[in-house]
Amino acid sequence: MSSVPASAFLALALILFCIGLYGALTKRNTVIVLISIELMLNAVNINLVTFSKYGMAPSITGQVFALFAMAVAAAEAAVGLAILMSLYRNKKTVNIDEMDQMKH
Amino acid sequence: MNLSWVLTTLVFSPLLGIVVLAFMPKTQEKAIKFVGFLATLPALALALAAYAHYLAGKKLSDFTIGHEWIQFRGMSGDAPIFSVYYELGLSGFQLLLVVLTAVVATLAAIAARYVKKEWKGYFMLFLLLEVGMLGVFTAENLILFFIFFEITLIPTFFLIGKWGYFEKEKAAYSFLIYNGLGSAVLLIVIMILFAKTGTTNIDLLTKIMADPSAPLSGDLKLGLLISLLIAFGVKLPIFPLHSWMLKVHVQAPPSVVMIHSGILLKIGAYGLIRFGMGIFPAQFETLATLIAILGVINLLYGAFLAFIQSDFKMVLAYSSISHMGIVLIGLAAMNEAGIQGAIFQVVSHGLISALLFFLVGVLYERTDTSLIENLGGIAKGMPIAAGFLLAGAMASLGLPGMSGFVSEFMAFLGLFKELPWLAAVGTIGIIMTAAYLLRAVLGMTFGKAHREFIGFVDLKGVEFVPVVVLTALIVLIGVYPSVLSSPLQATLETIMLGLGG
Amino acid sequence: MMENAWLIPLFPLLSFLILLLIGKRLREASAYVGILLTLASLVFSILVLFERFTEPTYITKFDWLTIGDLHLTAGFEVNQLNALMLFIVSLVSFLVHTYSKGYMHGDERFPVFYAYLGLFTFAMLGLVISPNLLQTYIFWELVGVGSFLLIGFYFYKEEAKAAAKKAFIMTRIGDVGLFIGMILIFWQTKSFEYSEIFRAVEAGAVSQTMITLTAILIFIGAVGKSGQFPLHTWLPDAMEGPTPVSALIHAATMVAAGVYLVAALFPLFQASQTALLTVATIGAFTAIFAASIGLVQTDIKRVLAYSTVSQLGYMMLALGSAGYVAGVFHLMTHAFFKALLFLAAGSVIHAVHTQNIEEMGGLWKKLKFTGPLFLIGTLAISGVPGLSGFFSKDEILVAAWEGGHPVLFLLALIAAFFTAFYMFRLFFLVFTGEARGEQKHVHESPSLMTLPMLVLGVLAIIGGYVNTPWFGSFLGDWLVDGNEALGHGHIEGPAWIMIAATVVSLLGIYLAWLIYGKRSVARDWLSGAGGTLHTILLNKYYVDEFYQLIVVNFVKGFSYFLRFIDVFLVEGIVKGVAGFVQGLGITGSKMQNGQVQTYGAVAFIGLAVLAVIFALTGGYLK
Amino acid sequence: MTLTGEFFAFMALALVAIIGGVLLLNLNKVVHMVVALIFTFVAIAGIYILLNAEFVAAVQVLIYSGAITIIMLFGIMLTKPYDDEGESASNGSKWRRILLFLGVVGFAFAVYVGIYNFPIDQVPSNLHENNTLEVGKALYSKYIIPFEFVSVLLLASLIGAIILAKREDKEGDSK
Repeated sequence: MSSVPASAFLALALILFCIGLYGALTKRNTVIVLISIELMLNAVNINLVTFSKYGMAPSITGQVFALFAMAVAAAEAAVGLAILMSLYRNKKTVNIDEMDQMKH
Repeated sequence: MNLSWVLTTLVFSPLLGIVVLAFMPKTQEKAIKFVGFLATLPALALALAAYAHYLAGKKLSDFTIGHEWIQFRGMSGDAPIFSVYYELGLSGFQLLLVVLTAVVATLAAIAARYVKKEWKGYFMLFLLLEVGMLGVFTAENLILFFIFFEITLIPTFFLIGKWGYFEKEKAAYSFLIYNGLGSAVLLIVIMILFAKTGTTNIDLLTKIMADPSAPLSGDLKLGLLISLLIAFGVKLPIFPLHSWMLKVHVQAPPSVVMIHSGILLKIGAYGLIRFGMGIFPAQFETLATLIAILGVINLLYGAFLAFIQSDFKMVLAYSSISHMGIVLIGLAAMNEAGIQGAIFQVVSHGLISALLFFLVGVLYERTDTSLIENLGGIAKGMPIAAGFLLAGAMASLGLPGMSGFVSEFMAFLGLFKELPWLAAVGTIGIIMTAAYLLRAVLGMTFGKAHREFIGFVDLKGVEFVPVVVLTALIVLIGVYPSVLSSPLQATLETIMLGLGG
Repeated sequence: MMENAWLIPLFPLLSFLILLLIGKRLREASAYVGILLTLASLVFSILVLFERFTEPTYITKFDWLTIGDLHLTAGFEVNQLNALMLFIVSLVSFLVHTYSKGYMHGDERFPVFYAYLGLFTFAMLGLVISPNLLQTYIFWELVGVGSFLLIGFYFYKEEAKAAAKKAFIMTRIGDVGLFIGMILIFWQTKSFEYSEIFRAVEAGAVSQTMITLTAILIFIGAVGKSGQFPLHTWLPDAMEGPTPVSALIHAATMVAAGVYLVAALFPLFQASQTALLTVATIGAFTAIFAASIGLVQTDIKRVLAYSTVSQLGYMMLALGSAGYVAGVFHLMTHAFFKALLFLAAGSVIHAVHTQNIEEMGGLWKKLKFTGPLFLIGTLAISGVPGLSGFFSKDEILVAAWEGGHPVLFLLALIAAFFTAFYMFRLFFLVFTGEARGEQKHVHESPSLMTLPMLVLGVLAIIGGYVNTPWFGSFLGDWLVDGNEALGHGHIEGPAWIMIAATVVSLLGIYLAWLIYGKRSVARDWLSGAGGTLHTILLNKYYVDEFYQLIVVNFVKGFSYFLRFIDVFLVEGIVKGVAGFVQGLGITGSKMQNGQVQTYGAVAFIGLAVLAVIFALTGGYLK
Repeated sequence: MTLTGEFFAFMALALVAIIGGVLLLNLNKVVHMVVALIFTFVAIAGIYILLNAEFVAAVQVLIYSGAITIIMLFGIMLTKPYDDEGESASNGSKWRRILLFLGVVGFAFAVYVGIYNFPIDQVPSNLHENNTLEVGKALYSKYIIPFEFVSVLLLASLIGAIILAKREDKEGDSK
């Protein structure tokens, strides 16, 4: 039994998620945006792990899913950065404001 | 004899004309115009035959037709949950409007001789419009009514937008937006009724609503009635919702305005009487004073504004607003005299405005203007046209012996019984009507001619047909109003029964 | 015969329709259509009148319009008043039809003129045989239209156009009064029938206030039609119409319709002292008001027009003083001599081609026929003993005195003095002295024009003898026969009234002779003495200007105010809504800028708003 | 809630994680931001340990604090970003920020209400016993197929990243 309630972990995850969200939607540097997204994923992982311990039926599944999420996040970071690289090579900028080629 | 085929044929007969037109070459102007005119005749003949049927003392319910049409079945698959029937029928009131529609449509087809381009498209849309109008007045259930109602919108939009005058597109869009919103509100009302009661048959709805155990609360009914008032108020139009109508009257081609002012506006009145008063009589009573006030506002507002217009079409447009005020006044009276007056006004204004707008078309055709100032003294060059114009104005301002008087008289007779003070205020409208119409008509026909009108040809040939027919009908109703009032008695009794009076 | 009285109005209607359809081809021969058909009316009217002397009132009706359980009827009624009016109207109409053949000779729209005359005559005859208020109102309006068309006959003249418009609108204002009164009385008595209304009033089924209100409203209708103050201004302007029209409509028939209406509804008016007093006061005031304006006018027709207004005021005064017989009697004699005067004036105008009396003069010798006839009319209207006007005017004065209105009596007496003065001023200026304007080719009118005048001249002399204090009051007894509500056939009054009336009118004539005949008194003696007054009179008390200033400008101003509302408020709201929607669209399309962050932000904010709403409402939207 | 060591550990770790996040938003230089984030990641690893997930914590340290952070730093260094965040922000983006901030706060509030009202019972669990073993068992038995898919995914992203980041311009080579 833990003396820290589940809601405390959930609240922490919420705060981190919100920080990540805000960063992802306001930062102009694409790298930072990517990092913010990682932060959001982390917040989600916290939730997964929290619910693997708390709740009516604790089970290892939550942790396993957190691992899967990490793997996917790693892949995402790699591909994201690769795209960033190739964009940077073409546009000489990592400013997200100028990345609107898909508009036209 | 089974007569149930009559109404379907009547409503859809103009389609035949569309089919024929579709196979005609674009360039044969005369032939197209002739076919367009011919295509309106079957409906006219059938409408008159129906009237003769009534005069012969037979029942109008002979014409009623009902067929299964659209059905939504539940999962169980036995009895349909919601079913919409194809139902057409005639009552005295509907009969009058159908005859009016057929007459005005035929005459407007004659007036369409002034159309300058793309006759083929014009007449195809025109005939489609006629289908819509006839359908609106014969539909016996709300969904069918709504479909026909929408059918009238689209052709009108194109007719205005393509064949109108300088600001035609603007007028057409403002027509479409206002009326589209109006019909959206109407659709909501219809759907609520459908969902709550499971039927859209008008008679059935009337019965259900009269039943105190109806599945609708009083507040909901009041809300629905107000929505109906808005939906049809756009069409009529009622005071703050009128500005689209001015543009349409000024910009649309004459034959479309004849239809529009003569019939399309009347759909609003028809809807208010048939649905507003028919389905929600008790709620209508609560709103009666409000409607009377709106009516008086319409009457005076239109009259005062018509007094300072410089374009005769604008004068007529505002005069339509003013005259629709009389319809509202009559309805708000909630007694036989008032309602009969309102219905009379519907028919009478249909004829009068068709006449006046046809004459405007004639004048515009010859002089390229409808400004009062530019037309001054035209009686010198075109005495017959000027004479008919004066006659039309006299009918419009309620001269006894013409249809305008009978309706105005009855509407006021009704309202004076219920709300004498409001009616007294409304009578200012009678004076103002005389003032603005005389100002405009005398400004155009009398006085010193501003320019030589010698070269202009007076009314001639086929142009006499609409003018004489309309004038004759106007005088007939004015002198012998029973032609209208006797078919109406049954309708009135039904309404009064609903009102509990 | 009386059961066929409905044919009488139909003859002129037939004339109207025939001339409308084929008048163009008939040209001046269309006059014969009109003359013959009105002659038929006249013959029928005379037959009906004589039959009515012996037979009781005839009335018939049929359903015209059904409103639920209410059955509105139409029909016709021949009572004493109606029979008399039928005779007067068809007589004057026939004479005017004949006269116009000469007067309108050569006019381009000759057939149209006769068609209009036919329409008017139809309406007027229809009016006087109506058995109910609704039908009266219908013909009442039609009469107005006939008058309107005829005033505007010279449609290319701006003055005629303005006058026609004014006549129509001014009378319409009155008509609305009648309209309201009619409807109010209908809901009180459930009927438009005169007999029903009188029965209900007598039975006390209608409250006193309601009687007074409806009577006054109906009287407003009469005020409009009969040119009583304050709705009198259209009548002098109506002189823009052809002169025979002035004789027919604006002297003998239509303007008398107001008097007829009050007379026909007399039992209703009698039920309310207030209403009667109103009628009398308005009548007396109009009598002196119009007479004073008539003193200074220079247009021959306008003088006669103001004289008409004044005489109509007399009739109203009579009716208002409960002198039913006096009013109707004066209506009849006035129809004779005023029609005569107008036709004679038309003859003068026909001869000299001007209407300005300052440009006439010395016509007595040149117009051997018209001059004496004009003099007969002038003597009759001035109330010189022995002629018709004397008797009827005397009756009115007696009625006013006996009715207990000494002030109104005095006003009427002064008006009588004015009448005598301005009529003889007119006579002296036109017929005596030297010719002042250019007068070439002055010639007497053709016999077609003088014969009708002759007939009227004879009637203007002898017409009064049907009802005199000396030879018995045949007319009065007949009029009130079988209907006590109308009062006595003859009101006895002190003898000094008759003497006073005679003296007053002779004084007026003498003064006119001094100034304009003998010229022993300078012409500007009066106008010089009361310069301001003269100007005021010349400008007709500025009533027209007042209306222009107050009413017309108010209506215009109000209209512009409404247009302001229409353009800015109503349209503004519409534009506002449209602008709002458009703005929303523009903002929305700005969001579509291709930047993922913006999309994300929008989507997220939307989500957040929903989430907050759900959090606050607990998950349910209520 | 009692004042236990666990509680203090949680508070400290949470504080570090949040401070790291806030610094991420507020620091000026991009490199500093990334470094600030390392604190967060490590703190989160600590949180995992508190939650009896030692293996996940280890992986967190390896992958996030290690691999991803390093990649990001490389990314930054390879791209030459400008550091002046937000100074050239236009009026519109300022408004957007304010709106977004309100949105985020609102969202947080709404979710917090949800968390607060959501009763989570606690049942004794044995996750802390042989945690890595248990994870391994689960992965290689029950979740074997997703596990293999993840490996495919990683391979695909590896190849994809290489192709994307590779210089494809031949002119560049010749220079």
